Formats: sequence, C-alpha cells, structure tokens
Amino acid sequence: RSADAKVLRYLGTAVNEGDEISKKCLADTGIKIEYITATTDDVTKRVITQPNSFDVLDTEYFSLKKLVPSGNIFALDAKKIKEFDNITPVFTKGQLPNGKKIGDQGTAPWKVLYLEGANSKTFSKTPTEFVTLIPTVYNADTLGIRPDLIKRPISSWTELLNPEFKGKASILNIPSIGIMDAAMVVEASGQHTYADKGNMTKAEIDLTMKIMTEAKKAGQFRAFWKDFNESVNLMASGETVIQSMWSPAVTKVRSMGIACTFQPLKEGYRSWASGFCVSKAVSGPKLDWAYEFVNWYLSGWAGAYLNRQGYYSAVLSTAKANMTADEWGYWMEGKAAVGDIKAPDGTILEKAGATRDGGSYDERMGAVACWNAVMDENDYMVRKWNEFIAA
Amino acid sequence: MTQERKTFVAWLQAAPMMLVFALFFLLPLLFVTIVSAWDYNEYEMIPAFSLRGYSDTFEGCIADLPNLCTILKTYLKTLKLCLLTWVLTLLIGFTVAYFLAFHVRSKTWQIVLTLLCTIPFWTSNVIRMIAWIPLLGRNGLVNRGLEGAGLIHQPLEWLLFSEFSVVLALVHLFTFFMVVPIFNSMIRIDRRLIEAAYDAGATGWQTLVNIIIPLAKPGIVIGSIFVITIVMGDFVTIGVMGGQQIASAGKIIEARLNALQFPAAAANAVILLGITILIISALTRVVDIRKEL
Amino acid sequence: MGEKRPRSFYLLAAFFTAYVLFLYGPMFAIYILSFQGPDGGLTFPMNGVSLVWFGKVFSGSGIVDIGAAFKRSLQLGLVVMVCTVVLSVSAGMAFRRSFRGATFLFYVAIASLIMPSIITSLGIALEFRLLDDFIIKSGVGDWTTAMGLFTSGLGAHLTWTLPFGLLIMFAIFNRFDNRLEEAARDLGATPWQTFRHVVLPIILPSVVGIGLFGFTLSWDELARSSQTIGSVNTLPLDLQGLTTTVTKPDIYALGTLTSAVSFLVIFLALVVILVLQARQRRHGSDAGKGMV
Amino acid sequence: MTTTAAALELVQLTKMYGGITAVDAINLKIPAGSYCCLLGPSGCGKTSTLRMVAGHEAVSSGDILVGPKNVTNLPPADRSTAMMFQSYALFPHLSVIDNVGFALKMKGVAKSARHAEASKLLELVDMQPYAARLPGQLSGGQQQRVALARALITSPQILLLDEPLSALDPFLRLRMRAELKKLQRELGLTFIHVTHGQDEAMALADIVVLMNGGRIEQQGSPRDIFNHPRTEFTAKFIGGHNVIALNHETFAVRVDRLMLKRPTETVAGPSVTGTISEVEYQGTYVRVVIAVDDGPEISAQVTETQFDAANYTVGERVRATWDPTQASLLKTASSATIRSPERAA
Amino acid sequence: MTTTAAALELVQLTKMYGGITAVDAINLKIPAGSYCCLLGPSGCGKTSTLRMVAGHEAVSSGDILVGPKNVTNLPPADRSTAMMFQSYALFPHLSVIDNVGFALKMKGVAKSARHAEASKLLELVDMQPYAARLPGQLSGGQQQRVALARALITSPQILLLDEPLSALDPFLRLRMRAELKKLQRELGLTFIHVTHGQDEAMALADIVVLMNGGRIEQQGSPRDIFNHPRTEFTAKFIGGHNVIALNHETFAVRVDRLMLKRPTETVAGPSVTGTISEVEYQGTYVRVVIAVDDGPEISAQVTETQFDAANYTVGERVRATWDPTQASLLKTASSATIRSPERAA
Ligand SMILES: Nc1ncnc2c1ncn2[C@@H]1O[C@H](COP(=O)(O)OP(=O)(O)OP(=O)(O)O)[C@@H](O)[C@H]1O
Ligand SMILES: Nc1ncnc2c1ncn2[C@@H]1O[C@H](COP(=O)(O)OP(=O)(O)OP(=O)(O)O)[C@@H](O)[C@H]1O
Ligand SMILES: [Mg+2]
Ligand SMILES: [Mg+2]
Repeated sequence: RSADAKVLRYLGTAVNEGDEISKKCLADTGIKIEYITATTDDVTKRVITQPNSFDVLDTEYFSLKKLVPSGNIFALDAKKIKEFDNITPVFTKGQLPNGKKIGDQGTAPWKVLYLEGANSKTFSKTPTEFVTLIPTVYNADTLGIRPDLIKRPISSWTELLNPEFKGKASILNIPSIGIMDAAMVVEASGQHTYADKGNMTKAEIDLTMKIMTEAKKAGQFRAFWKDFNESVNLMASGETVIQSMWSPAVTKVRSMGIACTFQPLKEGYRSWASGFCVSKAVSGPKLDWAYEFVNWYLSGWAGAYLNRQGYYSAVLSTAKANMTADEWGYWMEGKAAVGDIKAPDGTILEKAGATRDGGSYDERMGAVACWNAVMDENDYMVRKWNEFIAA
Repeated sequence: MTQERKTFVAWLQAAPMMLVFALFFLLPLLFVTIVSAWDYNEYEMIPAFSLRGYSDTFEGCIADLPNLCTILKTYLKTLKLCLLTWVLTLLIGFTVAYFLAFHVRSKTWQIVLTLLCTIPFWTSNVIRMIAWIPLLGRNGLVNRGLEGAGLIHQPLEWLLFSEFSVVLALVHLFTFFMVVPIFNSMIRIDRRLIEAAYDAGATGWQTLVNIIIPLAKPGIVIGSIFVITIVMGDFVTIGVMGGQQIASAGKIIEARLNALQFPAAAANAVILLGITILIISALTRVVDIRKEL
Repeated sequence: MGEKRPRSFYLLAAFFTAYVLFLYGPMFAIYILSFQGPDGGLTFPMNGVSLVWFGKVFSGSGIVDIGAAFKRSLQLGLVVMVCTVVLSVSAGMAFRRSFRGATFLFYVAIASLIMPSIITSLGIALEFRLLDDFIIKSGVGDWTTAMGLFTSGLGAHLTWTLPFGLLIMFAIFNRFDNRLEEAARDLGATPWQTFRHVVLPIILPSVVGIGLFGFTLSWDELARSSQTIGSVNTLPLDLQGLTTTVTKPDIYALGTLTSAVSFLVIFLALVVILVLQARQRRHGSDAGKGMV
Repeated sequence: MTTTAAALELVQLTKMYGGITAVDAINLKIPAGSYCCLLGPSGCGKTSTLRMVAGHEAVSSGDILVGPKNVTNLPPADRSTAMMFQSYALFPHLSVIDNVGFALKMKGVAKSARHAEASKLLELVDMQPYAARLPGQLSGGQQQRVALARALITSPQILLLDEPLSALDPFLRLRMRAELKKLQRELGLTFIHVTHGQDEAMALADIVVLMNGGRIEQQGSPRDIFNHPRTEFTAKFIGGHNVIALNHETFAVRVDRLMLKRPTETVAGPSVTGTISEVEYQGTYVRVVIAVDDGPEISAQVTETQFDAANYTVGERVRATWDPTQASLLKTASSATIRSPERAA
Repeated sequence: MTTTAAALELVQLTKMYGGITAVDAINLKIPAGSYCCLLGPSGCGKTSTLRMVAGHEAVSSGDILVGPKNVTNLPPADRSTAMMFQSYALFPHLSVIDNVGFALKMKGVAKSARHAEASKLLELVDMQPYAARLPGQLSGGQQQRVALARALITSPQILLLDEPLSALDPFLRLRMRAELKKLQRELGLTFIHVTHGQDEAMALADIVVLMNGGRIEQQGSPRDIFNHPRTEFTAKFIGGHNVIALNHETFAVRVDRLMLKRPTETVAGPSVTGTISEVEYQGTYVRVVIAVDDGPEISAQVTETQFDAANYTVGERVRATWDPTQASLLKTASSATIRSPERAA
C-alpha cells in the first residue's frame, strides 16, 4: 500500500453499499472505498472473527449487544463528527424532530448509542462522547402485500396468520427479527400484550413460538426468506401474497410491473437502523480518513442518495439541501409527486401524482412499534426457533 | 527397499497433506472443541468450562418422551434427506458412471462428456439456486408446462419449498460426486473379467451384480462418503430449497452461529462430526477401501 | 459386441442424456434470463430481450467489481487445483503402503469433509486472529493481518478439496498393478522416475479429473471462505453478498458467459485432440486404438 | 451334463484390427464331437479366431455357425460356447471355489451343490487345498488351473480353450492333457484348443488346424500332418523335420530318420554334408545340429547309445543321409516362412 | 555391455505369506557366470524365490548374497539384477520400442541411441515390425517376447527370468533358447531361469535346481540329474522315467530303456506285467502306457518302426523288462509325491 493512497476497507451488506457513493466519495475526499460485501450474518461473524480484515464497519444497532463485548470495534469520538449534533433526534433522544416520542421496544438505537468510556464494554444510558455507531440509514418495515391477488384492504398484522392466506404467507428467517414479526401478530390479535417485544421472557417466547408453530404446521407459510432476492422472487412470482418485507424489495417488485404495496398497518412498524463504526485495529492516519469519510457521509450527498432509495438518512438538514423540493416532498413529507420520481440511477420509479406508502417521515417513524433487537433470552429464543423450524 | 525405508518414504509423501490438515483443520478443530466446552451468555462466550453447549442441545430429550426432542427430530429429518439423496445419487451416479466407463469407449469422449457434466458447476451455486424458482415455482415453467399440457389444473405446490425440492436440488448438486469415484473404479476393471462372466452364462444383470458392483465397491463407498458427509452438514441447499422451513443438523449450527453463540454451535458441530464419523466407519467396515489399494 | 452397439447402449445413452438435461435444467433458465431487457428481473417473464447485462459484466461497474472477483477466484481456484493434485497424488502414493498414522490421516481427511464448513471457517479465523495478535504483540509495526486469499483462504479451501482428492486417489489406485512399478524399478528407474514415467502417465486422465474437481470445488466454495478470506472476497462471496440487495440479471449473464467460454475451450481442445489423433494414426501404426 | 456337441463352421471369417488383418478369410469345418487343435506361431491369429467364435470379438466379415445356427451376431451367452482365457481372467474378488462355481451361481444352483461340483473340478486340477484363496495369492500355474476348472464347469456344446496347459508343469500337463481328452470323449463335446505345442496337438487332436499369418496352412489328422507335411512351414512347425533343398526340390525329412555318417563312410541314398555346430543332450536322445555347407542348419536325433558309440564332437564334419521313401516333397516355397500378419494383410 | 557376472548365494532363504511357507529355508550357491534353471511343479516357490532375489518381495528370513555383497535389504536397482516378469508387466502406455528402451531412458540415453539399441533387441525376439504398437495390441506370445527384450536391455550381473519361453511357439522357443544360451555365454552373466519345462532346463542349464514344496529336491548338472535321480519325485518330474517298485525297493527306469515283450516271450532281467491302457502317437515314437497289475501305470517309449512291427493294441497284455544296470535305486519314498506348500509348512 502506498502511503498517499487513502483506502478504506468498508465491510457491510450490499444494501447500503452503492457504487455511486464510493465514486462520489473518491471525487470529494480522495478516499477510495473498497467494499467488502457480505450477508448480514457474515458481516457480524467477520467482526468477531476477522477484526483485521476491515477498517470501517456498517452494521445494525441491534447487533451491537454482541459486537461491543467482543472488543473488536472502536467507539468514535462524537466531537470529531461535525454534524453530530444535527443527527435526527430519533437516534439521540428517541423522538421525532417534532418532539413526539417513538416506540422504544427492542434494541432502540438510543439505548446503545453511547459507551461509558473509549474502551468500555458497557452502554451508557446518558449521552457521552463515545459513540458506538454513527447512523447511516434506517427505516420502518411492515408487511408487503400483493393487492392484486388479495383484493381487499389489509390493515392489521393479524392478516399474516390469517388462514385465508394459507400457503401464501412468509416471514424473514432471522430468528431475532422473525419473532418480532410474530409478536406483532400475537399482540394485534389480542392474545398477549408484551412488556417489550424486543426483550421477551421465556414464557412469552414459548407462547409466541407456539402460535407460530401451529401456523407452520397448518401450512400457513409458503417459505421463509433469508435474502433480498428471495423476498422479491416470492412476491413477484406470486408464491406469497403477504409477507414481511424490506422497502427496496417492494420497490423492486413494483419496478417489475407487479403490484406490490408496503402496507402501513394500524399496529405500527418494526424499525431498524444501521450505522458506521471502525475496527479497533484502525489507528493513525487511517483513523483520520475514517472520520473524514463519516463526516463526508453525513454532509448531505449520501443522505440524499439514500433518501431517494426509500431509506431515511441521519442528518435530515444536509440531505434536504441535496434534494429537489419535489423529491423531498415525495419521499419525506408524504406529498404527491409533482413530476416523475427517479431512482438514483435515473430510472423512473413513480409517475407524477404518486404518493409514498405510509406517508411522511413523521407518520412512519412516529408509528414505530418496536426495533430489531437482541433479547436477553436470546439463547433460549434461538433454541426455540430451531424447534420451530424442526416442527 | 527395506520395509523401514519404504515406510519412511510413504510418510514423507503423506506429510504435506498431513501438514495442511494439521494447520488448517486439526488446530482449528482443537479450538472449536475447546470452545464447545465453554460457557456463554446472550452476548459473549465465557472461557470457563461448561457443558451447556451440549446439554442445551439435548434439552427435553428425556422430558419430552415419548415425543422426540428437537435435536432427535432434526437428526431424523437430516438422516431421511441424507438417505433419500444417497439412494438417488447412487442409482443415478452408478448408471452414469457405468455408461461412461463401459459404453463410451474412447478416452477423449469420456473426458468430453465428463467436462460436459462439470460445466454447470462453474456457474456459481448462488446463481443456480436462484434459478430453481422460475423453474419449479407455483407459476414456474414446470407448472405452466403441466398445466398447458392439461395434466394438472391446480399448480403443484410441492414442487418447490418442500422435501421434494430439497432432495431434487441435492441430487442435482451431488450426483456428480458419485460419478467421479465410481467411474474411476470402473475403468480399472479388466474387460476380460466381464467377457469371462458373460461366457459363464451370466446375464448382463448378473454380471453387474456379481462382477462390476463388487469390483466398483471402493468407488461406491468413496462416492457415498462424499454424498453422506456433505448432505449431513448441508444448510444452504436445505435452507433455500426447503423455504427455510425444513430443519437439518447443519441449519441448527448455522442458526446458533448467526446468533454468535459459538460454544453452542461448536458443540453441535462436534456432535455432528461424531455421528457422521460413526456412519462412515460403518461404511468402511463393509468395504475397507484402503485394503483395496 | 464391438462394432455394433448393444441395445443397452441406447438405453444408457438416453439415461445419460436425461441426466445431462437435468443438470442443465436450471442452467437453461439462466441462459435465457441473461438476455433479459434492461428492466428485466431474475424471474420469468422476459422483459424484452437485450445484451445489456453482458455489458454490465464487462463494464465492472456496480457495487462489487465482478471482474476482479472473477479473477481472484480463478487465481485461487488454480492454486487450489495445483495443490490438490500434488498433495493428493503424493498422499495417494503413500497410502499404497502402510505407514504409521495412515488410519489417522484417513479419518482426519474424512472429518475435514464432514465438519460443517462454517465451523472450520470459524476455527481457521480464530487461529489467524491469535496469530495476528501474536505478531502484533511481538512488535511488528503496521501489521494488519496474516489472513488473505492465499494464506487462510487457500488453507480453508484445501481442507475442503484435499479429502476429495485423497479419496478419489483411492479409487484411482484401486487394484493398480504393482508389477508395473516393480518392473520399472527393476529396469533401474529411481522412485521418482518410476512415478514420472510409469505411474503418472497411467493415472494421468484421472489426475486431470482430480484437478478439475478441485478447481470446481474451490470455485464454488462459500461457507469455508466466509470467515477466512480476509478483506477481498471470492466471486461466490461477492455474489452472495449481492443477494442482500437488488440483484440484477448481470449475474445470470456471468453464468452464461462462464458456460459459453467453457464450451468454447472444450470444443477447441476436442478439435485439437482429434486432429492430433488423426495425425498419429497416419504416422504410427497404433491401429485399433480408437474405440476400444 | 446333458448337452450335446455341435459342429462348428467358419465361413470366410476375417478379423481386422484397424488396418491389420489378424484373421484372413478362413474357412473351416469341425465336425460335432471332435477335438480340434488350432496350432500356429505366436501372433498368427489363433486367439483372435477363438475370441470371435466365443463372441468376445466382433467379426469383421464372414460367418460363424454353431451346428445349423448362424451365431455371428449373437451375444456370448447364446452361442453354446464356453471359453477359457489365455490370461486367466479370474475374478479377483472371488475365492478360488467361487470363481469355479461362478457359472453355476449364475444358473441359480444352490451354494452347497455348486461348491460340491466346483470341488470336484478343483480336485481334477489339483487345486482342492487352495479353494478358499483369492486369485492374487496363487502362483501363475495355479491361476491357470483355476481358470481351466472354471471353463470346464459349464457344459457347453463347444468348449474353447486358449492355451490351457501352457503354464503347467510337465506332471500336470500330462495329467490334464489326458483328463481333457477323456472329458471330451465322455461328454462328446466339440473342443477347440489353441496351443503352439505341436506335441500337445499331436497327442490330443482329432483335427489339427495349422495357422500361419491369419490363414490356414494345413489341416488334417495329426498323423497325416506329421507324415505328409505339404509346405516347408508345416514341416518346420510341426517339428521333428529337417527341410532340405536338394536339386531344386525341397524335402522334409524327419530328424529321427536322418542317419549320421563320418564323411569317410559310404552312403547309399541322398545326402548332405556339413559341420556339427551343436550337440544338445535331451535325456533319451541327443540332438546333433549340423551346419550344412551352403545351406541352413539341420538337426538329427540320435539315440544315446548311438551317440556314445560314435561320440561326435562340435566342429567335426559329418554326412547326413536318409531313405528317399521317408521324405516328403514340399510344395512351392512361397509359404516357407512365417508370414507376419502385416505382410499377410 | 561391460558388466561382469556375479555369483548368487541364498542362505536359509524363507518366504512366508501369512501362515503359508512358500519358500522353506533354502540354501543355494550358484557360481558366477553359470546358467541356472529353477525347475519344479507349479506353486513350488520358484517365482517367490526369484522375486526375493530381485528385491520385489521382502525376505521373511535368511540372506541373499550377490557376489560378496549381502543384498537382502537393498532396493532392486542396487542389486545388479534384472528381471523378466512371468506376467510380462509391460507398461501399457508405452509403445513396444519405448517399453524395451525404458531402462536406457532412465539412464538418460538419448532417444536415437536407445531406439537403436532397442531395435536390435526387438530384432532378436522377432518383434521389429511391432515396434510402434502398444502392448494391448499384441498377442500373448508377442507380449512375452517384448518383455524378454526389455529384460535383456539392461546389463545386469544376474539376469532373472520367470518362464521366459512358456508362451512362445516351438519355432521361437527353440530360437530364443539358443539365443539365451548364446547371450549368456557371450556376456558371461549369471542367468537364473525359472521354468517347468524339464527339456528347457536340460537344454540350457549348467545347474538344474529342482524345487518341490518350497524346498530344493535335488540339484546338479542336467545329465547328472537325468541319469541319477535320487528321489521318486525327481525321477517323475524330470520325465522319461518310470518309477517301479519291486521287491520293497524302488527303481527309476527310463522309458526308452523299457522293452516290451508279449507275455509269451521269455525275458532275462527284472520285469513287470500289465495291460496296455493307452497308445499315444508322438511323431518320432509311440508312447505305450501299461497299467501294471497291482501297481501304477508305467509308460514305454517305442520307436515307430518297432511299434508298427509289434502292433500293440489297447487292452493287450504285455511284459515290460529292463537292464538292471540302467536303473537307479531311489531314496526313501517320503519325497515321492509333490509336496504342497501347506504340507511343507
Ligand atoms: N501373495 C500371496 N499370498 C499367499 N500365498 C501366495 C502368494 N503368492 C504366492 N503364494 C503361494 O506361494 C506358493 C509359491 O508360489 P510361487 O508363485 O513362488 O510358485 P511358482 O513356483 O512360481 O509356481 P508357477 O510355476 O505356478 O508359477 C504357492 O503355493 C502360492 O499359492
Ligand atoms: N487389439 C489389437 N489391436 C491391434 N492388433 C491386434 C490386437 N489384438 C491382436 N492383434 C494382432 O493380431 C494378430 C493376431 O493376434 P492373436 O492374439 O490372435 O494371436 P495368437 O495366435 O493368439 O498369438 P499367441 O500365440 O502369441 O497368443 C497379432 O499380430 C496381434 O499383434
Ligand atoms: Mg493367443
Ligand atoms: Mg511362477
């Protein structure tokens, strides 16, 4: 490696890695981003097993509960993050910019945002200058449906287990996320109210898994999906008509000319968020580049880019400055598009007049019911999940 | 050459492979075994001796009687898939190898046909796996074809995300692992032995059973080892083709691992290793492939 | 027998054809779908017909540089292939005599095959972490990691390909005529010469087979690489990484290209071989060699 | 054993390997129940002929008839023939007794019955103590005996034997020879026996077929062939003859009919003179080789008594003479040499 | 070819296969430059002995000395021996000429030189026209000739030949026999030649070593053995002898020394009476087999003239008589049968 080439190895999932982002970053800062693309599970494992194989990590907040104890990642210094104070209060305070509190079940980002010290392994309940992850993207997930095949309004999570959709439903086969979707169903159908869906007791886990197992045995599920394409294919091919989904996957199905709705539900969304941190092996100039990169990322261009994909970015003000008013209105404010809405690569996503599923940023993020989580009873939950699969 | 020198040379010849295994398998295996006997909590492993990884695995095995506990159910399912796949790959693989070895008479054509069978494997499995859905799905080519032909009126649901599709994909992937060793055993069979058998009045079938199968046994055993070991540990194919709804020994480990519960995953791996080694040594007891060298 | 083919030949040939069609079944879907129009997806129906996805493969744009990953995988595959052939043949020779530890090595090879790949991968990663820590502690400045494509990655792949290589060697040496080696030794050949001039030529086609097998296994390896490959991915890993986001038919185009190039290479090789054989037939009188 | 013998007829039978003609349009009729020996030098096409009859080698052209049936295109099992292979072709994974009993097993004979039958045949070839061994643990001759027993156990109409006795020691060879002949007589089967031992052919055969370069050189009863060789090749191959060219004619004279005289002695009949080049002690007789002046070597077989009396030494000059009535006049010299298949092609 | 011969000495040489003793503590000294034939029935341990000498079979106990050097534990290449294998062991992937030239290639001899040398040897075994063929395209006898040529090309001190002539036809066998002897004489090498042809041994050997059941039964010059067989086994194996028990003593009488008389004729010497059970026409003579009353069969060799004069027929009673000075008295009858290795162990 020649000393003057500024290279950062960026480990993350393909979802957040964009070719345009790395090109723009190189142009703006001279930092060359080398993407290391892996699946969500592999990213986490690599952090544990090969902390030396990456510099910058892009991962989800809920996995911090596992990553921080490994001591393999580096808490960033909030003072060196220029826009830190402008980061949306969703992360820092657990409320919308308008001050409305949002759901805090599960591993909500603000619970794990700060560490007690630079090398501490415990999270701080109050803000400190040691930040675990600088937020990049986040979103509120719900069920995707095929309105053309269902032909009636869907408004509750209970529909996921509705026998009407026997053999045509699907959930995500990541135990900690799948069980949350299940919990949404259980709660919606009034069978149980959880104190914290993201941190169940053993009894709650048993109950939830029992309901799921019955549904599975009854043939409710066509398949469980694990990666983006599986979810797209299931939906697009009509194998399923209702399933838990990611926003870009819905967009993808729609772009194939197939009707698909990311259906807002009355019980609210299950939300997730991811962000940047740095491997503990990074030091010296490399660490400076890492800060430089993070600062660039928050400076607006990248935020706008992410917003245009249907995600939400961390610093709203800088992102807004990089988007047209029409774009901002469509993506963030729930307004009908004035002109055609284009994807970052220029292809037309929505025609003029369309509105975004779920409405504005405030509506969506305000309706978050819980966050992706790692439970205290995680071990027990995984065992039960295996049991569920074996049933 | 004296016996000792021969042994020494043999030892030298085996040493490089031994070294690779020592560095990249035995040592890691040692770590894994050690880790399997560590304690762990929800977030991290704790370097203290504990058999929790093992005991948790067998949770409920006694309590649930007469119902089967998760691990037994999972292993039964895995063994069932393994057995089905083994029988099918063996039948298909043997027939293909037989054709290549005894009916394709020139070496060149044998090589060409072998390559023809290899080419699909050069397109990454990740890609090939995706391609099953447009083929077997509810609205896939097969169902459409059958419907078009008027054979069915409702799409066949069990074509995809079922044990059928799992076994189909496994057979698809691993039959070639049978073909290669069986073929190699078969081309060593002296043609005159087959002539002698025909001459003794043996029918084609009798020759197959009495001469070719016994002489190809080492190849059959080796191919079986390949297929059985891979299927026992598989989680990718079973996962994707089973719609993530079918349990297997490999999937248990994967789920544990993805939850970063390394000790539990390691313990499960050690158990799987033990069980599979048992199956394999039973197999090599039937035919000692090393004696046939 | 002989010139006229028995009926069983046609039955078996039909079976073989069916098997090949089965093998290529999903491939046909891939071949067709790689010609999707610019708006096409990974599944039917076709959304127009175009070559754009082939262009995408060559342009190297996208999140991951497929071309570079392809090259890395190819390099690794070739190195794995060579190592597999050399080590397997060598060990295969060793196994023809009894030596201390033969049974042990045999079972280690089997165990390496059985061990769930992700666990092996994890173990190797752990090992290299300890090694890195050790190196850093012993004061090597600016050390990042010993992990890489040709260290931990190669090792991980070998734990996968070597058991196959070794076991296939067993099938190859199955009832190999020892007298040929005795004859060679008797004629003054050194053990190396015996190997080089007698054993190797006889087993060569099968050894080529092991090489192909090793390459194929390495080329398609996923789980073992996942934790051991260091900071640059192999092709399957990159492809798998891509599955977390919108995947486009360019990966199908890659599959089609791979197959097309393979077919071309094999076809050319076949032509060369047939031409050589024809020449040989004209020159030497090795008659009757053809379809034996 | 209830089979009956069948006649064998070969019509213009030809075998080509690539461009090489190994068997060249031979015609042959062997009556049912006769013992036929195919005799000839190495590479003359004996094995090829036999393998075509057995059905293990495709016929290039011509026909094979077993009895009235044209079997040219039938599989081996449907030809009513059985074969013993030159290279034994024992099944390496089966014990000796299972090798021998293989054909019975194929017929579905129960284990005890087929072991009993196989034991009988092993007894015959003196291999009873080795019944449980694998072929790999046998000596060369032992393997051959097992192969013989295995061929004998089937009861075909025609038994084909490719050099069944070549690896046996003299004891066994004599014994097996007698057994073979007895068996053939008892069963009344047709035997086709490939050998290059002319003594074997003489002792066993009803019909000797002498092949050379893919063609039939001469055929007939042993005595006929021995006493009336028609070509130089026959005379030489059948052994015991000297081929002597005299006055533009070629004669075959039996070695034991050749009388040796000192050059000084007077002789009545035709004679040639030469130098003794070799004296080989042969047990019951002594072979004296004489380098004829301006001619090839000839040899005379002299009884030990005669030899000791005359006491010839190497380098001595002698005259060899014979009774003209005991000599056969040979046909054209065109067939005088062993034709290699290439030249025949 | 500049090598010199070496003597071979075997000391208490033993070979066990599992529990079976194939070679049983044999002691043997073969002087440098002599032609030794190992003779014996199938399975008596000839090949095993030879393979131990060549270094292809580990010695169970005992020593092997080549010249003054103990080679028991040396690899084959360091023993100054070369071997021709009983089953040919030709390299299937090499053409005939490359098979023969293999040893020279190993020595790094240039291609043209080794082809020239190999061609010479192919000429010798009459295989020149087949130089470009692969072994699989040769007949059995042709393969053997190539194997022979291949063994001859190395210039060892001791040449080991395992039945080098058994698959050859009589023409070639005689020619090769003479060539072998000539070669051995010219090169002055030690030859160890395994055979079970007693005629071959007689014609070639300086020393005949007769083996039986893993042990040496008798050794000596051919003439010595033929004229003075010491055991019934030797007498029988060496052929041409009848073993006749008379008055509690056993004699060996040569078949050509046996005179046949009609029972009515008077005889002077010792005699036995029996019935003619077989008459075999043998070319130069007729073999008459007589089933002696209360005894084993014996055979007499009668010249054709004599036979035609007397015109014996099967079933006729005859008396066989001999000159007592021509008979050898045999040792104890313990060795009268072929020992199978099992029993010897
Ligand atoms: N690998 C083996 N395992 C067990 N016994 C064996 C093995 N090889 C040879 N024998 C036995 O050892 C004895 C001697 O065998 P050897 O090959 O030396 O005989 P031979 O004298 O060469 O016989 P032949 O003339 O038939 O070739 C035989 O009885 C044979 O069955
Ligand atoms: N597969 C083959 N390809 C080419 N030529 C062959 C093949 N098999 C045999 N031949 C040739 O055909 C001729 C006849 O061979 P065949 O085996 O019939 O001889 P044979 O009379 O049995 O000789 P032997 O007594 O040596 O066994 C030989 O010249 C041989 O080289
Ligand atoms: Mg032959
Ligand atoms: Mg032998």
